[in-house]
Amino acid sequence: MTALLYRDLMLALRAGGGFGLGLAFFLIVTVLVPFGVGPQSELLARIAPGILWLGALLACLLSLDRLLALDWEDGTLDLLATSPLPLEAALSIKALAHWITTGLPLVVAAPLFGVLLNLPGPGYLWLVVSLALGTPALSVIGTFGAALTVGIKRGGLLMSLLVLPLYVPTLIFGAEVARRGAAGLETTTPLLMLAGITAGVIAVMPFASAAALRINLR
Amino acid sequence: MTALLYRDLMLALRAGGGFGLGLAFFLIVTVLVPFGVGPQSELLARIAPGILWLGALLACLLSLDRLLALDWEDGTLDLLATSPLPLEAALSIKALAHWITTGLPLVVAAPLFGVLLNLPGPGYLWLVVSLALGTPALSVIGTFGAALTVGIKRGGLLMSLLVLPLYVPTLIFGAEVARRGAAGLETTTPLLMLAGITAGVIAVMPFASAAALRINLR
Amino acid sequence: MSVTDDKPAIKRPSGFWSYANPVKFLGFSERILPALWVLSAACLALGLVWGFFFTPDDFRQGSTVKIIYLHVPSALMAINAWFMMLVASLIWIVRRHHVSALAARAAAPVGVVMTLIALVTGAIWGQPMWGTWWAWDPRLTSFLILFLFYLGYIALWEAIEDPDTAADLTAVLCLVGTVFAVLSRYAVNFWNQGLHQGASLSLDKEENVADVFYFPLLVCIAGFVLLFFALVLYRTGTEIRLRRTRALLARQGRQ
Amino acid sequence: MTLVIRDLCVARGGLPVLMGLNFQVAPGRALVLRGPNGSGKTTLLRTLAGLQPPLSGEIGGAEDRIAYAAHSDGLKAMLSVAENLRFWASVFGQRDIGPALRSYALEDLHDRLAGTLSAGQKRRLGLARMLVTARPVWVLDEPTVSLDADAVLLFARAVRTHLEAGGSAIIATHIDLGLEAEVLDVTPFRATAETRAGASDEAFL
Amino acid sequence: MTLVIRDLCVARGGLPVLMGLNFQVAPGRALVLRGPNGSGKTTLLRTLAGLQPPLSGEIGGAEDRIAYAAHSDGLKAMLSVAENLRFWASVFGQRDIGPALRSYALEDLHDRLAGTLSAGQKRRLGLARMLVTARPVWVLDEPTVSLDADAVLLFARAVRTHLEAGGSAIIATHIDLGLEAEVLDVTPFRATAETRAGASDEAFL
Amino acid sequence: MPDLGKYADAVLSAYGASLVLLALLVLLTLRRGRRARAALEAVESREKKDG
Ligand code: HEM
Ligand SMILES: Nc1ncnc2c1ncn2[C@@H]1O[C@H](COP(=O)(O)OP(=O)(O)OP(=O)(O)O)[C@@H](O)[C@H]1O
Ligand SMILES: Nc1ncnc2c1ncn2[C@@H]1O[C@H](COP(=O)(O)OP(=O)(O)OP(=O)(O)O)[C@@H](O)[C@H]1O
Ligand SMILES: [Mg+2]
Ligand SMILES: [Mg+2]
Repeated sequence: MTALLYRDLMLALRAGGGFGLGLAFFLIVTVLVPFGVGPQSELLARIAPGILWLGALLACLLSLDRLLALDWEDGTLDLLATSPLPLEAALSIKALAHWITTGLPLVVAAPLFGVLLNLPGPGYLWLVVSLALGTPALSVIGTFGAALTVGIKRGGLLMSLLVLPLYVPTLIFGAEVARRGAAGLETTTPLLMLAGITAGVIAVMPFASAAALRINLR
Repeated sequence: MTALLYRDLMLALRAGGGFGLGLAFFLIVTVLVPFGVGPQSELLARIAPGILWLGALLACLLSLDRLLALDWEDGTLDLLATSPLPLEAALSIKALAHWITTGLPLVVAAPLFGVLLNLPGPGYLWLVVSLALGTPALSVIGTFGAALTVGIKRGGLLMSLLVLPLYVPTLIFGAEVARRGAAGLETTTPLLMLAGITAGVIAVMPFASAAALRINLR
Repeated sequence: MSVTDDKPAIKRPSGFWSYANPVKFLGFSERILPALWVLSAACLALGLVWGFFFTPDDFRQGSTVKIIYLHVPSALMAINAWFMMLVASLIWIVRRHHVSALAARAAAPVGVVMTLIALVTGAIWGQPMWGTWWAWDPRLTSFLILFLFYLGYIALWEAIEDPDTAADLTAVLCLVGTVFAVLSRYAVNFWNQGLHQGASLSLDKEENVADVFYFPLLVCIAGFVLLFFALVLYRTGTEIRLRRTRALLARQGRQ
Repeated sequence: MTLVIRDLCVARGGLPVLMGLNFQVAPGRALVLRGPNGSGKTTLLRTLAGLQPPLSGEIGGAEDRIAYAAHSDGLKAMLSVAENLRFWASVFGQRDIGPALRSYALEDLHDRLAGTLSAGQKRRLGLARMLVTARPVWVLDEPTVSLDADAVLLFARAVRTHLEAGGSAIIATHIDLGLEAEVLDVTPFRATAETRAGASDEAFL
Repeated sequence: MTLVIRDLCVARGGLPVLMGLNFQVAPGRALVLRGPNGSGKTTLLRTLAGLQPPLSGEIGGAEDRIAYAAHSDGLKAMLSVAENLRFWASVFGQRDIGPALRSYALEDLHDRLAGTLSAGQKRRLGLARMLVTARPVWVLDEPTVSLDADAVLLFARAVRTHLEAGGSAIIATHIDLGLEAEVLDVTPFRATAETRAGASDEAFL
Repeated sequence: MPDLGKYADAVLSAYGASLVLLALLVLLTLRRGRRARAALEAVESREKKDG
């Protein structure tokens, strides 16, 4: 178990991917938004929490296709499936590794990017909290999408299509927390919902992912 | 030449990728934005041109990694490089195929998505014009990014990182045209700049891409 | 279609499940389809003509109320098509009847078109009523999300080469998707309060539409339901034939 | 424990490819599978390894006892030779990778990234992986592809050691390995067009 | 036109691997490269095909005359056998794929998607590609991997026909192909640690 | 033709769009069905011929 986690983190560090890149993509999206919508600061402040959540979500999404596809291509998944490790556990660990390499850096760096978009003062805390609670769900749901599309050559775009609607509830509640937080409103309800979704998804999704992967390996 | 174009289009049609998916991704991004920033329609109308351009750009970006990486992995690029077809021509054709499968559908569908974001009336024409002029540049620049990163296993995220800054000028002028158009202002200057960028990029980029690819094949 | 049925039969179920056999299913659908086509065309024509020509205008909405005859049935069918796919997927997962998986596949495009009709008529209706083509109302938004689920489901079917793998994976997607669609519905409700009217077909009297509108609407709904079944039966037959063609070609290639 | 295959029928792409297979592989014995291209060896091996369900028939004594090596080696280009091996060792609950490195003469390449190995060196590493699984039944699909004569000898020696230690092996190959093993030619078991065995396409035939 | 290699030195990973190579391949002749794993055959072939520059030395008569087949076949899983071949034919300005299909007994698989072929069938398709290039010099890297005995014969016959028509071939392999060809063992040409030949790492040695 | 008043555009375009969509769906379904039938018949006749 820890061997798999260690290997995945190692690969993320080495293989010109991993840690930095999700973050960099996040940065670039946040930087491009003002080019797209124009530089008025009050407008940017209003859309900042939403855009930051969206950027985090897209950064997660973009790194998903290296989650399983590489292991599929070089035959590692076949070998893992015949190993003593249950596939559910292997996939949970892979999701965890994905979160550590993508979600966690986003959580840590989000306040910095908030500055770029004139995020209002009280928003920072809530942005971090909501991302910390929400990004694990993104990784786990993403693992399911990756398991569904792993057999398809370069299924990246298809996976996005499958995964994005599944991201909707997480995004809604996450962005709602950040938005209400930035506006100084009550955040308990959406926060609880967000936590609920994350907990539920972590508990149940690995089984769906493993089922999909088994079908694909057949 | 036409054989390559035909094959690429064929593969895009068959391999569960291609045509529909770039579009679907574009749709999803536009759908997710209101979840992020909230449902107020006047706010959405203000950011609509920028978001639509960003969505188109991201849809292009996401489909880039299937542009060369697949051909690299199965050895097609090695074989193409030893074939009578000059690499510059091959890459231009691949960029064209990418535009036909991704850019063109985006241009056609953009007005529909404009409706979702309450794009103001005069904005539609200018959105389409700017996208039609700008997306070819996105494909050609993207081909360069793909050629640079083709040797790197699952370089998708790295490629985004390299390509996005190169997209900035196109995005600035493109979104400016759409934004001014939507606000009923004069659009000639940014439009000319956009056209100039596209023309220049189409003329020069394939050589850079071919050079990068040759180095990667070595 | 001539199927070599003389081979020593493996255990063939009888009763309802016997229709899970492609041959029997094709025979059955061949017999029932003409009647279905005619009935659905008749209901649709009757309902739409009645609704369009012979109902009065609403005192508030004017003539736009006529859109209801398309809008509501298609919205209903959009949801029910997904529900049917869910049931078919479950049957496939549990009992592994190929017809069931193919029926789910056949229903999806019909469901998308229904969703599209609901969206388009709703958008057109929204323009005079709410002054906008589109508003991020929960009902409309959740329909848009449903549309996305349909797209993903169809794209997954198309993308996978092996038919059984595709059936399995799409079935898993359908189950997971249903859960998330319901979740999204609640999330969207929480996120934005709506403009859209509540369920007026429900039995609680307060909100119910007047009878003049109600009866042609019922006929239209019946027409849409019948059309849906006709289309799904026909398309399932098509899928079966395509699959048989594939199987025969594969067998010939093997020799 | 003997691996017992009874009346096995395996399918690929919705059609049965091999049927009526009956054989046993006792501890200490090796079985070499032969058959022309496309006869179904890979399909059979994948079924034995539990990656796909058999159409019918029984596989006894395979549960959690099989180590499988496919056409591709499951190596990570960005990890070194030792790291690759160590990963697989710990997945299978083992620790020591020394013997595996030694039996395929990989000590010198120990620190080299797997991506920079030549085709044959990669293959050697892939085979060394079997030694760190500590599983008794090896299922190998064309193991000697790309190997030079010396490396084939190394491989034969590794298999022999494995058999002597009470393991067994099933090997699909087109060339002669120099092993004293039973040979099973799968050709007579190829499914014909008329075969009806419950494959998924069959409902449509 | 004879392919003339003079004083060639090739490098991989920043270090020279083979040096001092001198040989010629005349039309109608084949050259078989041998050498242990990792000796540099693949590197040499890639250099001949023009995919990487030589460190030093000359390659004469290769310009636009070489058709190269690597370890991987450049096949698209989602295109049929015929579509794959037809694509490569038209890239090389040819039209007729019939003879290529026939010489590797692929007619029956004509309409099958390449992704569903077995390992050996894929390889046959990859080799058939050489026949639609209409190029005189074939450069083949372990062409018979995964092929069964019959297919190896098909391959040998295809090479013989090619040679009789005035073509030539350079083939790296570990097994015996049954071709009457010169053999070049690259082992004596392996670069030693002391070799200084202008490789990119050398400035730091 | 009933008098649709100021909303004629909306009502007519809603009916038009819906009917076009439905017609397209039915036509494409039928076309695909006929093609599948033809393809199957071709393959089956080949099957018979070959034995
Ligand atoms: C794109 C926009 C729209 C969508 C996706 C949409 C969707 C739906 C849905 C899903 C239903 C539910 C049917 C049911 O549960 O019984 C429905 C019913 C209905 N809609 Fe819409 N709608 C849209 C726009 C509109 C507009 C603009 C109006 C009019 C102002 C409207 C009026 C109605 C009415 C009167 C019903 C029947 C009430 C009922 O039976 O529930 N809709 N619509
Ligand atoms: N999706 C598919 N549809 C139809 N036939 C298929 C499909 N996939 C594989 N086959 C066929 O199944 C047969 C068995 O393939 P398999 O890979 O098991 O053969 P093999 O004995 O390993 O051959 P090789 O020696 O070439 O590796 C082949 O004839 C192959 O063409
Ligand atoms: N990036 C690299 N850094 C250092 N050495 C490398 C690198 N890439 C390859 N090599 C070494 O270069 C040598 C030549 O490899 P090459 O693939 O040409 O051998 P080969 O003769 O084709 O072997 P095989 O028979 O196994 O295919 C090998 O020893 C290999 O380990
Ligand atoms: Mg095989
Ligand atoms: Mg080699």
